[in-house]
Amino acid sequence: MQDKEPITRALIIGAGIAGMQAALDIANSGYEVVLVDKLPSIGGRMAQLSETFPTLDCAQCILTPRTVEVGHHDRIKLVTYSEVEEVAGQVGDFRVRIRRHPAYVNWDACTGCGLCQEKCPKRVVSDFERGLGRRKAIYTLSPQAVPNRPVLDRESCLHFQGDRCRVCEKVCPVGAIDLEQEGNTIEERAGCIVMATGYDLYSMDRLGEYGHGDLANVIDGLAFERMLSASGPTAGKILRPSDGAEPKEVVFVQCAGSRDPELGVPYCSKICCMSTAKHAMLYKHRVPDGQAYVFYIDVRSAGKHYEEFVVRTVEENRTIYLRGKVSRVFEEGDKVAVWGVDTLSDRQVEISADLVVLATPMIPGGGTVQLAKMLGLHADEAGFLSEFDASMQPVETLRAGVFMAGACVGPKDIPETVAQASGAAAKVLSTFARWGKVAEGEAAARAEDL
Amino acid sequence: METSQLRIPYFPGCTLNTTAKGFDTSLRASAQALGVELVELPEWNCCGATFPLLADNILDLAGPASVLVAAREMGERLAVACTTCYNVLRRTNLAIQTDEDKRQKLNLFIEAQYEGDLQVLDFLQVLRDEVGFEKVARTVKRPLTGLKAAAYYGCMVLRPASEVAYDDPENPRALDDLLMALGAEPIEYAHKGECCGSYLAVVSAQAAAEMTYSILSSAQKNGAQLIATNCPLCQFNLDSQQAEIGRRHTGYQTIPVLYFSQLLGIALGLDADDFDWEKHSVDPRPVLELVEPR
Amino acid sequence: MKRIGVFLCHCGLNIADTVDIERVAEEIGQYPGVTCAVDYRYMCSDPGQQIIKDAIREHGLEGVVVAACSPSMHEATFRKTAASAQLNPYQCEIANIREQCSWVHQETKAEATAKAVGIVQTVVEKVRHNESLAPLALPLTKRAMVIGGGVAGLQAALDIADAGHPVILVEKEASLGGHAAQLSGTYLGLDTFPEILNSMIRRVQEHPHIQVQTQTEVQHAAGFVGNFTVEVQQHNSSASENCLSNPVTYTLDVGAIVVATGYELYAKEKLGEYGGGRYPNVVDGLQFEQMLALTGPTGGAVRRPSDGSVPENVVFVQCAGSRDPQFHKPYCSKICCMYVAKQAISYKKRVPQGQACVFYIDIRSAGKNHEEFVQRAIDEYNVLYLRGKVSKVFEENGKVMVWGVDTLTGVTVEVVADLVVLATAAIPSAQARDLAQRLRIAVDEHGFFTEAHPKLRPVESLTPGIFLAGAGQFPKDIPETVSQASAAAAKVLQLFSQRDMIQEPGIAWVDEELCSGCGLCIAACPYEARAMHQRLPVAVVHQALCQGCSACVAVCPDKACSVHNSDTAQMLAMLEALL
Amino acid sequence: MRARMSAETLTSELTRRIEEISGENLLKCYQCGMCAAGCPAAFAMDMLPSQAIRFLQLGLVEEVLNSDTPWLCAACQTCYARCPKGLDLSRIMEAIREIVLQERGDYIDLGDLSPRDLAEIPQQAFIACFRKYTA
Repeated sequence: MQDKEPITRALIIGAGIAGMQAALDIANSGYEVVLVDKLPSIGGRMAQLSETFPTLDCAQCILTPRTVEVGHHDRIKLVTYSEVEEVAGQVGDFRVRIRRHPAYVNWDACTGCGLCQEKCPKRVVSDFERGLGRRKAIYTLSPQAVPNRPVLDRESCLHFQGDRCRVCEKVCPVGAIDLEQEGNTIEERAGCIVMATGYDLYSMDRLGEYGHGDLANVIDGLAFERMLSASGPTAGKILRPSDGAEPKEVVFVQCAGSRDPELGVPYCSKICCMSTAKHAMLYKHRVPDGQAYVFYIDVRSAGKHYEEFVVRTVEENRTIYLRGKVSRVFEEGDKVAVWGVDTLSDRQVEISADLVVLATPMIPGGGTVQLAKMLGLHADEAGFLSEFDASMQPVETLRAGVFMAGACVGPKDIPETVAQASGAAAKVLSTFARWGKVAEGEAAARAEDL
Repeated sequence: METSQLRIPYFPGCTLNTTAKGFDTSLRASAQALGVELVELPEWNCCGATFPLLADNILDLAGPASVLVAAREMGERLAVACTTCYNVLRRTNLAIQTDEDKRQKLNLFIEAQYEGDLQVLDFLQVLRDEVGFEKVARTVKRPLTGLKAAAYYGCMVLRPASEVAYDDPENPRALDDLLMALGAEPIEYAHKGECCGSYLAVVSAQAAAEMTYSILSSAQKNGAQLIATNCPLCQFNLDSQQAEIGRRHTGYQTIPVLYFSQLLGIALGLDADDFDWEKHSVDPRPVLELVEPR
Repeated sequence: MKRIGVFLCHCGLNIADTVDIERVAEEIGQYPGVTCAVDYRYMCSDPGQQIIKDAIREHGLEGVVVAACSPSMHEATFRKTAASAQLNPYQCEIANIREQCSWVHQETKAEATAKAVGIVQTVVEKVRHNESLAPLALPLTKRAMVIGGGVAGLQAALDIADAGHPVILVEKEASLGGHAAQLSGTYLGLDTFPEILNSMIRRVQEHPHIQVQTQTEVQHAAGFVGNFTVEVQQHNSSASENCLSNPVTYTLDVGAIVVATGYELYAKEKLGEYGGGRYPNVVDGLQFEQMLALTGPTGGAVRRPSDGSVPENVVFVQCAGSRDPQFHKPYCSKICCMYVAKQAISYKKRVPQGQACVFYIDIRSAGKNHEEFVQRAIDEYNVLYLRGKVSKVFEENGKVMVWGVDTLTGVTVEVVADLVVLATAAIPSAQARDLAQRLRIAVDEHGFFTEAHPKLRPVESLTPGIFLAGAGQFPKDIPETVSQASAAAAKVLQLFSQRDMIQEPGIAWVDEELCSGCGLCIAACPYEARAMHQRLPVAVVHQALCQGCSACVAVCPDKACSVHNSDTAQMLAMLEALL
Repeated sequence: MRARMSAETLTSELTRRIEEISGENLLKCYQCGMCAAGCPAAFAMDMLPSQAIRFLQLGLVEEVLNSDTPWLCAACQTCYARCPKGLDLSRIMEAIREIVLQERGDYIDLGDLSPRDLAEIPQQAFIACFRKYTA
């Protein structure tokens, strides 16, 4: 090891549930953590979810305590709206250059009162709402955002597009709007790094047989989550994007890209079977006279209480599961025609649907591959990070001091992600402990917090 | 002859009264020899031959319910020889016990106050649990030594297990154990509980022939010289389909199919002349002659 | 009068959809002592908490009631909020108007609103009587016990020990490795696994911080997080190899426990339609695994148990007892799809001319590289997958007959096999239920350990200081088990990072003036937290053990027992507010 | 021809009635096929028992009403004895027969039987046929 004392401080890339869990486990053990996320606020994909299988706990309700705890933690430094640009050094002393995107808001001055968002005249389609809702040009991802600080989207802002506006600047009671702000680069030092960059969904554009993502009433699973969410764009109501009507026939298409080597996605995305079952169940809760269909190849409900959950979706909510892949989805009048098959009855099936939900594949979160390159990590063809040993060292990378957790390693559900994140934290903790820095003093200080 | 120790009401059913007389006579004679007095219900009607499966079909329970009511008047137990009757009566009884709606409607319909507090027993069950196979073995006068017999149970005493089974439904033993008690050698084969086709024989001879063939040939492959059964319909199917099987499968060798009670009677040294041997398509007597004479 | 602020949370629509929050705010604002009553959409959010902090300062609040979700969710959050505004955190209480009101009265909104008012009033009364408390600092034993020496236990022990804390690893068998030691390999590392496992076992055995106790079982556990006393029994210790010595019983003090007792296979004897254990050539997954293992009795050669011949036709029957709510286990055993695929490939490698058939309902190859692995079994090794459940297995003429179906062609299938492998359900290990009782942790209806939260607290039991790892919680594969074991270790490390054990102060105390020393409380206490004073004829409370359950309060004939911030006068005031 | 599926076709009066009189939730079946695998009469059927359930699940009732499968079910209950979901197929088959008998009249004419059959076949088989195959 180097001649200097190694640094007992961890840097975590990605502040979804994996990154947050790892951060909390490390910070609660007395060490400092830098938590980086490219979005303005933490919470990751889980913040977009409505309710979670198999208990139907509201995602927001169980997530908020975590985001709040992370946001308030004395030993966690949040660096959001930022991306890792360069990593130098090695285990014990990584030097990480992080680029902070300009928010055009002085976050130290801002109180999060929300007035700028309220008054901003420019509405744009929201990525967070998966295109189903709108946000302002200056925005937070959600009312519960941590940190509760807005960012201004330069591409949409009237001021930056040459118009006169500056409404935000005028209404801000504390003068926190800084339209001259520039991004900056900071350097953080850390002894260990945890990769927790999560997942994205495969783009519907590449699914020609399902309409290239051009059909208004064909949406992906995360969009349906937003629709189901009480804090989503429809306040939890199920409405067709095209005309706002309540859909009575909804078709869920599983493996919409997954298990398809021809598309470059030979793997199973693991969570879709359960999230689709949940979608069908929640749809029936919201639209009791509606009919849900699920096309599938194999139902993969292998977790604790998962099989039982799918059974409920079928038996109680009378969702029709059709074993077969959908061949084609196209518009027909104001309906969406779905051509599939049921390989159990050997029948071609045609459904005239009001809404189609595609369970598109999970792919590694944006930036995972570049970060892997930067850190010298291995990734598989799909871009998921490779384990030191797939069986026995699932959170260790090939590089000393760099650990990983969650969906950037491969598709996984929340409990698995949380366990893996704590697992990665354990590796960080024992690494730090080996360096002989028992952070007892700091831990004692924490005891006095309460 | 032993004095009667066990007196039990008895329901023979239609088939034992007609085409399966040999079952009835051999069973009554054997029972008597074992000290069991079977008291036939003074008046009885048909059990209905099938247990009605539809939720709204209460009417068809009236027949078996009347039998149960008549039996209850004679005591707390009823021995049944025909396994179909056993199945129907036992399930009807259970339905009356557990389904209050059915109980009320039926009682109204047949003008009774019956609560289902009767034990419906298959005669083989009485032999096993009340008489005991050990006693049977002790009473045997002409052991069936050397006889390789395949026990065949059919469906009616095995399924649905939660309602009718008094044995392991996937690996029943009672009949095998009885055969052993009689000195015969019960052979193992996997099809002792497979369906023989039941009443399909009437509507689809082909189906019934193939179904019986798979049972018979499996027993034969495992060395059986005869089949012993406790069900009159199975006996008929297994026995009478063999002509058709012979036509469909060249080289097929026939095998006699007997009621277990016929073997029991012989082993107990009873006069088997009125066991109705003429009814059998495949005459069992040549095989029975292999048994050492008395 | 104490100045109390009430903060009402909408919880999005969770509460506000059913309870008329504004109405509650209005009514509660009139209640004696309530200085302010404010509502907000998400009180737990940053701006929500800011509202509370601001109000504490602005109104000089001496007590805070947050009407929101269950206290198990956010009590800690809001107490911290109060503390950050210099209010004693124990002056902050939660009124649960979600789980106990809005969620259960969705159909009757007016009544729900009235009930919410009642609940909040009650808690206002509680806060009015609350004392300011400080958390207790108790000793902390920085030594962990890991129960179970399989992969999960080994990994957890290593992670804790690597961080410098002593670990006692308790295993009931004579050797370490658990079921993993029976495996020929894993699907992700076909043949390398046994060596990796062996080196892991060696590391554990040689680790300076790990004390391995084999042939040892937990008898009893007392105490609480940070301070457990565990009684263990060791059979036939190695010191007395040749004579059957009496088991030795002794106690160990540990601060945390990791339960890693693993799984077993459902007995094939219970599957009558598959022969119920009567046929030698019908084996279960672990028996076949032993056959494939180079270290197994056949040295890795696949042989029929009946006659030692090489089976040319092997049929694997999946869901043998799983996904069967009618007769066996309703759940999916999760690991079978993959180990069957692995066994089929391993079989084909050893017997290239042989045919392997797999009967399945759904192929569940959802983990990383799993789908690809199964496809390889099909494409490269010509394993025949038939979608259907086998109805009957029996032996005839020295063959094993398998009656199945392929639901995709609609054809019933009879396979004349030499060997049948039943992928029987995975169930918790036999001692799990007993152990759970001894440790006072919960199990579900199948005997799997219950985690504190199925999503976010997957490795914690509901009992503080006791953590879960591996298949005892639910069937899981090795990578998941290893992750979970490390996660359990992280929780232990987190606990041990403290100098002292911080205990909530809401515990019992004894008024020595009133106590007659009758000892009823000692018998009533479920946590063994009561004892007689060494000299005086009065009862005392072990602070570390007391959970504030109030059992002692209920039995005390002298009214000498009380629980801090939950005393009798307080309860009466709360009841009065409600009536 | 593609089977057009909609909420309407899935909840036909016939499927509802089959579920009601059989007392079985058709959607409980997850199509493992164990019933078909063990059915002793399956070889003679034009549609496996599991497929019959599948058609009913999908509202394709006519397929089943025109099939000989329900008529070849002897209610031996081998399927029910092993069905992991506890579905009693013999009840469903009986419900189908009941509907067909009501719509189309008797399935067999017992009068067609030969005197030899009448003399030999056990009573119980006649009665059973009368119950199962006539309206």
